[in-house]
Amino acid sequence: MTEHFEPEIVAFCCHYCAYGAADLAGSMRLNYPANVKIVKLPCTGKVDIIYLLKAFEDGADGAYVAGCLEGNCHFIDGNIKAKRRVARAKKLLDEIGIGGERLEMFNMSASMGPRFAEVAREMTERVRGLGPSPLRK
Amino acid sequence: MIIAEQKPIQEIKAMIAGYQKVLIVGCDTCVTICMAGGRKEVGIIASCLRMALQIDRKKPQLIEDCIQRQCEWEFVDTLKDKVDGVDAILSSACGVGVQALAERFPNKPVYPALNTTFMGMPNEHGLWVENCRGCGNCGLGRFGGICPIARCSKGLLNGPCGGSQNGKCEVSKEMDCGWQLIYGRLKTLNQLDQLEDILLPKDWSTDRDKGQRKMFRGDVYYEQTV
Amino acid sequence: MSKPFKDVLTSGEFVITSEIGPPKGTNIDKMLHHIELLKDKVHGMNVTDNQSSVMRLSSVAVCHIIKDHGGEPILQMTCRDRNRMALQSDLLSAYVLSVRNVLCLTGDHISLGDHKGAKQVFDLDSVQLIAAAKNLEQGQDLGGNKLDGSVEFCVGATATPETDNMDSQLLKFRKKIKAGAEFFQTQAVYDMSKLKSFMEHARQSNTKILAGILVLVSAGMAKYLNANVAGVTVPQELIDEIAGAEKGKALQKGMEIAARQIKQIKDENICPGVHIMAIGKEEIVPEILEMAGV
Amino acid sequence: MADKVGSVLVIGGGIGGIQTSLDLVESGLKVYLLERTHSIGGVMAQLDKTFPTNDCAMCTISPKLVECGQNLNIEIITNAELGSVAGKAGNFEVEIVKHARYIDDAKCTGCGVCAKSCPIDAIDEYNYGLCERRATYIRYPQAVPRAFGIDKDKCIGCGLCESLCLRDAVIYGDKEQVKKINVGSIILSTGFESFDPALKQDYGYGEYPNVVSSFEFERILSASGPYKGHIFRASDAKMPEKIAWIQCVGSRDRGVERPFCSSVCCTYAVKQAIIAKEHIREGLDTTIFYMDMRTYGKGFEQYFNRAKNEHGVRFVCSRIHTVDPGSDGNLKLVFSDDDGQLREEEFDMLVLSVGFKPTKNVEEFANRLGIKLNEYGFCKTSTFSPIETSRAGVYVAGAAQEPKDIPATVMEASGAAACAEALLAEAKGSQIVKKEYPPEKDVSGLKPRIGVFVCKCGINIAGVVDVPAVTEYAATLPDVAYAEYNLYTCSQDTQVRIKEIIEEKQLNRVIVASCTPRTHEPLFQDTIRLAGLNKYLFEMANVRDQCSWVHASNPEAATEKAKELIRMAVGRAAFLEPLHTIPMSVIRRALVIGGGVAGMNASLSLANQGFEVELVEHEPELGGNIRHIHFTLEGDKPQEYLNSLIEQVQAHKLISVHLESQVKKVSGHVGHFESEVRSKKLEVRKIEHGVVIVATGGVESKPIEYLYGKDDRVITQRELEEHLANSQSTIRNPHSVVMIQCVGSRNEERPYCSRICCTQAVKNALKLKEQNPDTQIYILYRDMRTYGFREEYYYQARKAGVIFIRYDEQAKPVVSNNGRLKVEVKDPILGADVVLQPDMVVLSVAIDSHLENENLAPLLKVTLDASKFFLEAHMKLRPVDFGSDGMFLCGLAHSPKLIEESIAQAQAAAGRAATILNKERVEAGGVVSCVEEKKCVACLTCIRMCPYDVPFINKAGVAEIEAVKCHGCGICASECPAKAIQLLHYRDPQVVAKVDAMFG
Repeated sequence: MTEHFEPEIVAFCCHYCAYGAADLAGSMRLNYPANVKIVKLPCTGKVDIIYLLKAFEDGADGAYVAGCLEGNCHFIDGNIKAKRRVARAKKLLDEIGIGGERLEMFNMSASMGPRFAEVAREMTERVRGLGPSPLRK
Repeated sequence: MIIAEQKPIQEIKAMIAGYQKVLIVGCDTCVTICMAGGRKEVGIIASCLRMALQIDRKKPQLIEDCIQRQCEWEFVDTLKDKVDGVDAILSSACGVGVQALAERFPNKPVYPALNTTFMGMPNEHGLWVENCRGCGNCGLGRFGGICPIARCSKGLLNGPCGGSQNGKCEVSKEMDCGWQLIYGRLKTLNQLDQLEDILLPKDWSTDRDKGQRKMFRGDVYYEQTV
Repeated sequence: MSKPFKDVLTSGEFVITSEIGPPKGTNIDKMLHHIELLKDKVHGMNVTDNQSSVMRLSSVAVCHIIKDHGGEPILQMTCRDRNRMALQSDLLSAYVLSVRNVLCLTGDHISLGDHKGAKQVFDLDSVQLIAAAKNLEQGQDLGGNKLDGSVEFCVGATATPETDNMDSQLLKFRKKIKAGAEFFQTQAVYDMSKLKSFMEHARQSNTKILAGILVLVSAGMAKYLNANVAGVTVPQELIDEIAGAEKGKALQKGMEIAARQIKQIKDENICPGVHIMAIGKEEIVPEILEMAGV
Repeated sequence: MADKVGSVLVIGGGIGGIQTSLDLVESGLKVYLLERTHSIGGVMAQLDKTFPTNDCAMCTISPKLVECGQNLNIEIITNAELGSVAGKAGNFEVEIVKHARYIDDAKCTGCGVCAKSCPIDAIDEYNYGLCERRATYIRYPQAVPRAFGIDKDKCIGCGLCESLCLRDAVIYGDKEQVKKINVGSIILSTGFESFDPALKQDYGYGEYPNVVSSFEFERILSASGPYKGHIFRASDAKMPEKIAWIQCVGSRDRGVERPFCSSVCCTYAVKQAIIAKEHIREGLDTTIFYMDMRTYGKGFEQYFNRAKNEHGVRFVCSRIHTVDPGSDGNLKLVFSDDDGQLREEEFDMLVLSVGFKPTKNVEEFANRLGIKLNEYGFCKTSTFSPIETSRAGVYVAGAAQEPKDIPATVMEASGAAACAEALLAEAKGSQIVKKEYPPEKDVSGLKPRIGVFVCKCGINIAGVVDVPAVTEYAATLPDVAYAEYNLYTCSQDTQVRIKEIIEEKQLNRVIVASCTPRTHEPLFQDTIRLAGLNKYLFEMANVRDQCSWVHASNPEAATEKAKELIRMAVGRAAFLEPLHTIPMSVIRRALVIGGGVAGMNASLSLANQGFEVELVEHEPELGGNIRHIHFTLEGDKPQEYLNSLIEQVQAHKLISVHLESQVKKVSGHVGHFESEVRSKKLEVRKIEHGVVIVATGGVESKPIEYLYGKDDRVITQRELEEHLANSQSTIRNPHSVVMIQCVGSRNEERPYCSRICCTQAVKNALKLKEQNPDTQIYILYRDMRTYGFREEYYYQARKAGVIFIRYDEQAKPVVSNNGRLKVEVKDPILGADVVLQPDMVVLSVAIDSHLENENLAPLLKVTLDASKFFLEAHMKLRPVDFGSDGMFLCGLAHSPKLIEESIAQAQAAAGRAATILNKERVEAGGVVSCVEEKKCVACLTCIRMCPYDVPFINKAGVAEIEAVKCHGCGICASECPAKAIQLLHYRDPQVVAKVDAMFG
C-alpha cells in the first residue's frame, strides 16, 4: 500500500512571496508532484495554529507553511511569527503521535519558482517516506 | 494574574480517554491572557485530543466552550445544560476553576487541562515571571518593592547567599539574583540603611499552612455581620 | 591536640581547620581513617551537612564520632533541610553530644543536588540561624519559650572574599557578626590580592577569618570552579601552572599551590588561619601542612 | 487656461516610469506610458536582489507592474518610440510610433503556446545573451503586459504560431502605426544603458569566457535566471571558488570618455559579493578591486561594513590595468597591495562592474523633444530644479538625468509627477475614466448559489486537464448552481457572458478556475460587480499556473487536482461575505513639519497643486541649513535661491507659516489627522489635515577631535564657507590648508556616511584655489565620494594642485599645536608618515539627525533608524512614504543629502501626498481585522503583535482596530487567545472550509 501511496499535502502560502513563487514555477513549467494544494493567505502571519491542526484532523498526510524570506515579510515579521507557531504545532503533532516532521516551514521569494517546485518535491518525498497519516490508516 | 500552562496532550488524553462525550471549558480571564486556556487554546486542545484519540481508534465527542470566569458561580452555572449532556468535563482554567466546576457539578468528573504555575506577569509578550507567592504577610515595603520570598530561590530575608554571582542565582545563570535586585534598587533609592537590621524569622502563620485560607469582608459579607 | 576550638581562636596561634565529608551510606571506614589522620594535625574538623544538596549521613552523628575519637568537630548546619524547630532541636542534640562548635550556612539550593524534586525549607536564613543559636545560649527558643538547660557554642559563619558583589555580601557579613558569629571560614580563595582587600573590610569588625583553601587537583577542576561555582575565581596563572604540570603530577602541583598560599597567608599575616578543603582527599592535608611548614 | 490637457506622457517603463505613472493617475491625470521593449519593468526587473536590504527585486517590483497593467487610466504603449513633439507646456501634440509587435497584446493571454511551437532560437536580451529564447517570446515570466511578441529579425514566417494561437492574436502582417495624442506634460524616465565592457579591451571581456559584466552576473545570481540561481563559469560549468570584481569599468575613465562616476556600482558590487557568497555555501572567496568605495547612500556604509566584517568580502584599493589569462580558465590580475607591493593573483571568475551611459540615440531623441543634454549626454537640469528639463512642461526622473540608484529614481519619479500635477492642476480629472457600477444586490440570508467557470485557456489548461470532466464534476458540488467551461474565461465576450449568467441563474457567488488571482482576480471581480455582486463574493481556483503547467506530464493527476482545487474554492465560496469599504472624507490640507529647503519645496509643490499647507518651523525664520550655504560646485547662488523661495512661500495664499512653533500632538489617520501646534508663546493651534510631511532636516555635528574648539585655526567646512563668502573675513587667504574628511562619520558612533562632505571639501578647495591658486591644500580622506557628475570637480581639484592623501580609519591623522598647527598622517601609498604644518585645519564633520526627531517620532508613531533619522516604509520602492498611510518624509530628516537631492525628495513627498489629497475620500475597510468586543478580554496580545501599532484599548476597555489604519495581514487574528479578532475575507470558517473541502 505504501508503495503507491500518494500523500495529501496542504501548503499555506502567503500572497506576496510563496504564492508568487508557485505561479512562477508554473510560468517556468517546472514539474512537481500533484500532491500539494495551496491555501492562499495574505501573510503567513495569518496561519493560525488551528488551521495546521485542522488540516491533519481532516486527514492531511503533510502540511507546510511557505512565506517570504526572513527579513523580507511584506508585513514586517509575519513569517517569523508563523515560524514560531509552526514550531509549536510540530511539537503538538509529536505529542499526539502524528509526528512533527509532517509539518514544515519554508521561506522563499516570489522569484524563487524553482525553489517552490523543489519544496513541493521535497515535502512529497518526505511524507511519502513517512507513510500515510496515522489518522488515515 | 494567575499563570498556567497546558499539560502534555498525552496526559490529558489519559484522563479523558474513557469517556464518550466531554465538555472542554476554557476561561476568559487569566488563562486566556497568559495564552494557556482561552477560547483559542480550547480549540487547539480539542483538535489535538480528537486526533490523539482517533489514533487509538476512539471517536469521542468533544464540545468546546469558554466562560468569562470559571472561578465564579454565576458564570459556571451557565454551563449547566451542556454539562448535563456529557460524561466528563475538561477544564482549561487554573486550579480554582477546576475546583469550582467540580463543586458545582458534583456528579461529573472534572479534569484539569492545565498546570497552574504561579502568580505573576509578562516580562515580555510570551514570557511570564513569578513575583508574588501570596504568603499573606507582605513585606515588600522593606525590600524596595522586590519580593525576596518569590524572587530569591531560597526566600532569604537577610541578604544574598554565597551562590549569587554576576547578579545571577546559583540555580540558573538565566535567573536574576533577587537579592542583587533588591540591593540595587535600594541603592538607587538611597535606602540601603533599611537592610542593616537583622530581620527576624518570618511569621508564616498567614501562609497556607493552616489549610484552606479564607478571607471575608464584614462590610459586604452578610452572614458574618448578622 | 584536641583543645576547645574557641580557645585556639583566642590563643593567637595560626588556626587550621579542615573538612570531613560524611559518607553516603553507613560505611564509615574511610571517614574514620581521615579522622584519625587529621585529629591531631588540625584545630577543628568541619562536618559538612548534606553538602551540595546531596543526601548523606547526618553531620550531628559524625560530629559525635569525631568527638569520640578525640577530635574537635565543627558542626555545619544549613537551613535547607530543616525548619526552625528541627534546626534548634538538632543544636540541642549536638550540644548534649558534646559538640561545641557550629558553622551556620544558608545551604546550596536543592536543585543542585541528588534529590531535585525535594521540597526545600529555608525557614531561616544563615543570619537567623546564627541568632537562633545565640538565642538558645540565652536559654530561650525562637518561640520565646524557656529551655531547661541551655547551650554554649562557638558560632561561625561563611564569607566569600572573591565575590563580585562585595557590597551586598559585606552587608550580610556585618549582619552575621551582629547576630553573633565569632569566626568565619571563607569560600575558597585563590587570588591573594582579593583576600587582602576583603580583609581590609573584615578587620574593622573584630572577628576571626579563616581563609578557605580548596586544593586544586587539575586544570579542569579550576575551569569548572570558574564556570560554575559562585564567588570562586582561579586566576589564569594558576590554571596555567597546574596545566603545565607533568602528567600524573597535577595533584602534586595543586598541593604545592595550596601549601604556598597557606605559607603566604601565615607569613604575611593576612589571616589568622586557614580552612583547608580537600573534598574526599583528606589524606593529603597533613602533607600540605608539612609543605607549608605549619 | 482651459486648453490644458489632463494627461501626461511618460517615456520609459522602468521603475521610474512606473512610479510616476501610478502617482499621476492617483492624482487624477491620465497616463500614456511609452515603452521601447515588449514589456515594462526596465532594468529593475532584471536584477536579482536590491541593496542594502537584499530584498528580491522581482518581489518588490512585480506588484507595481500588475498595478500599472490593471489601471484603467494608464495606457501602456509597448514597442513604441517618440515621434514628433509640438505645442507647449500644458498642451503638447505628440506623435507616437508604435512598431509592429506581430502579436496583438490586447488579444494575447500570455499562454505561451506560440513560443513553445516556435522553431527558431534567438539570443535572450533579458538574460544578456546568457541563454536563448525563441523568435516568438515574452521578455520574462512576470512581464506586463503579459503578452508575447515576435522578433521579426529572426522569424522565418513558418506560420506555426499563427496556426496554433486559439485567440488569433498573431498578425504576421502587423505594421508600424503612428498615434497622435495630446498631453499636458511629458516625463522622461528613459533610464540608462550599461557600458559595453568590450570597449575596455585590457579587461578581456568577450575574449575570456569567465569575464562577465555585472549586469550579466545579476542574471546569473537570479533564481529565474539562465542557470536557475546557480553560479557557473562559462568555460567549464564549474562552480567558482574565487571571484573578483573590478570597479569603475566605464566610469571615472577619461580613456573611454566616461569621466563621471556611475554612483551605484560600488554598492551593487558589495551586494553581488554577499549574494554570491550565500549562493555558494561550500565557500567562495570574493574580492572587490576599487578606487574609492562610494557607499554613500542611506544604510550603504553599514552594508559595506557587514560585507567586510561579517561576510568576509575582501576589498582591495587598487586600480586594475590589465587582465591576463591564468591557468585552467582562470584570470590573472596584477595589483598593488595595501603596503604598495605589486602582487599577482588568479581568480576563477571576473565580474566587471560596468557603469552607466546615456541611452542609444539620445541626441536625436533630445532634439525631437527640444531639451538640452549635458556634456555627458544625460538630460540637463539645474541644482534648484533637479527635475525640470530645459523645456517647460517636460520633466525628468531617474538615470536619464544622472546615474543613480532605485530609491533616487523612485523619488524623482514621484517628484516629476508632482511637477506635472502642479502644471496641470486645473485639468486634473478631466481625462480620467471612472467605471459606473449598478447598485449592489443584497445576498444576505440567501442560500449560496455558486457559479463555476472553468477556463480552457486555449490548450494551456485543456491540453492537460480534462476540462469538460472537471466542469461536470464542479456541477455536482454542494451549492453549485451552475458550471460551464470557456475557451478563454478572461476574454471580453466571456465577461459579458458571466454577467448574463449571474442574472439568469441568480448566482450569488462566482468561481473562476483558470490562472492566478495575482493577475486576474481584479478583472473577474470587476465583472461580477457589473452584475451587481459584491467583489468579495468571488473566488478563484488556480488550475493553470499551479496545476496544468506544472503537472503536464501527468494529465490524470492534473485533472484530479483541478477537481480538488475547485472543490476547495467551492467550500470557501459558500462562506464568503460581501465586504464594504467605508468612505472617509479627506481633509485636503497638508501639515509640513520643517521650513528648510525640503519643507518649503514640498509646501510650494502642494500649494501649486491647489492644496492648503500649514508649514511649521521651530526656528524664528525659514531656511534651515541652506542659510549657511553660499555657493555650489556648479556655480549657483544659494542665498538668492533661498530668498526667492521664502518670498514664494510667504506670498502663496494657500500656505500658512508658523514660525517658532512645534507640533505637540498628532491623532487621527490618513485623510483626517488632527494636530496641535504650539507656538513659542505657548498658544496652541489645532490643525486638521489629510497628510503629514516630515522635513525636520539635519544638523552639522560638533566635532570633539582634532583640537576643534581648542584652537581657532581648526574650523568646520561650513565655517570655512562662511569665511569664504564673507569679504570682511580675515582668514580668507590662508597659505596652506589641511582638510580632514570623515570627522565623526563612518565610525562606531555614526556608522553612516554623511554623503555631502566630500563634495563640500572639493567645493571649498576649488574656491580657495580660485581666490589664490598658490594656496596649498591637502585633503586627507578615506574614500573620495564625489559621486555622479561631481567626479569632474574632484578631477579639477587634482588638476588645480590640491593634494589628496588617503588615510586609514585605524591610523587617523593627528593634529597638534606647538605654536604652529601640525598634522601628521600616514600615507599608505608611500608608506611614510607625512607631516604638514598648515595655517588652518578644516574638518568635514558628520551630519547628525535633528534632535526634534526623537520627540516627533512617537507623536507620529513612526520609526527612527539606529542613527535617529526617520525610517521610510521601504528603502527601494517607498523612499518618501512612512509605513503609516498619509505620512511622508523628505530632506535630511531621511538621511544626509545634497540640496538638489533634498529638493527632488521634497517634490516626491508632495507628489505622494497629492495622491491622497487629490481624493475626496479614502476607502477604509475591506480585508481588515475586526474585533468582536464581547469576546475581547483586553489581553494586549494584538497590541503587542501588530507590526504597525494599530490596535489599542479603547475607552470601553477592549481592543479596537481602526479599519483605515489596518494593513490586513491578519497577525492579530491568528494570535488572539480569545478568538475575538477575525480578518475579514479570511475569517476562520472561510479558511477552514477550504481545508475541509480539500479532504472532501
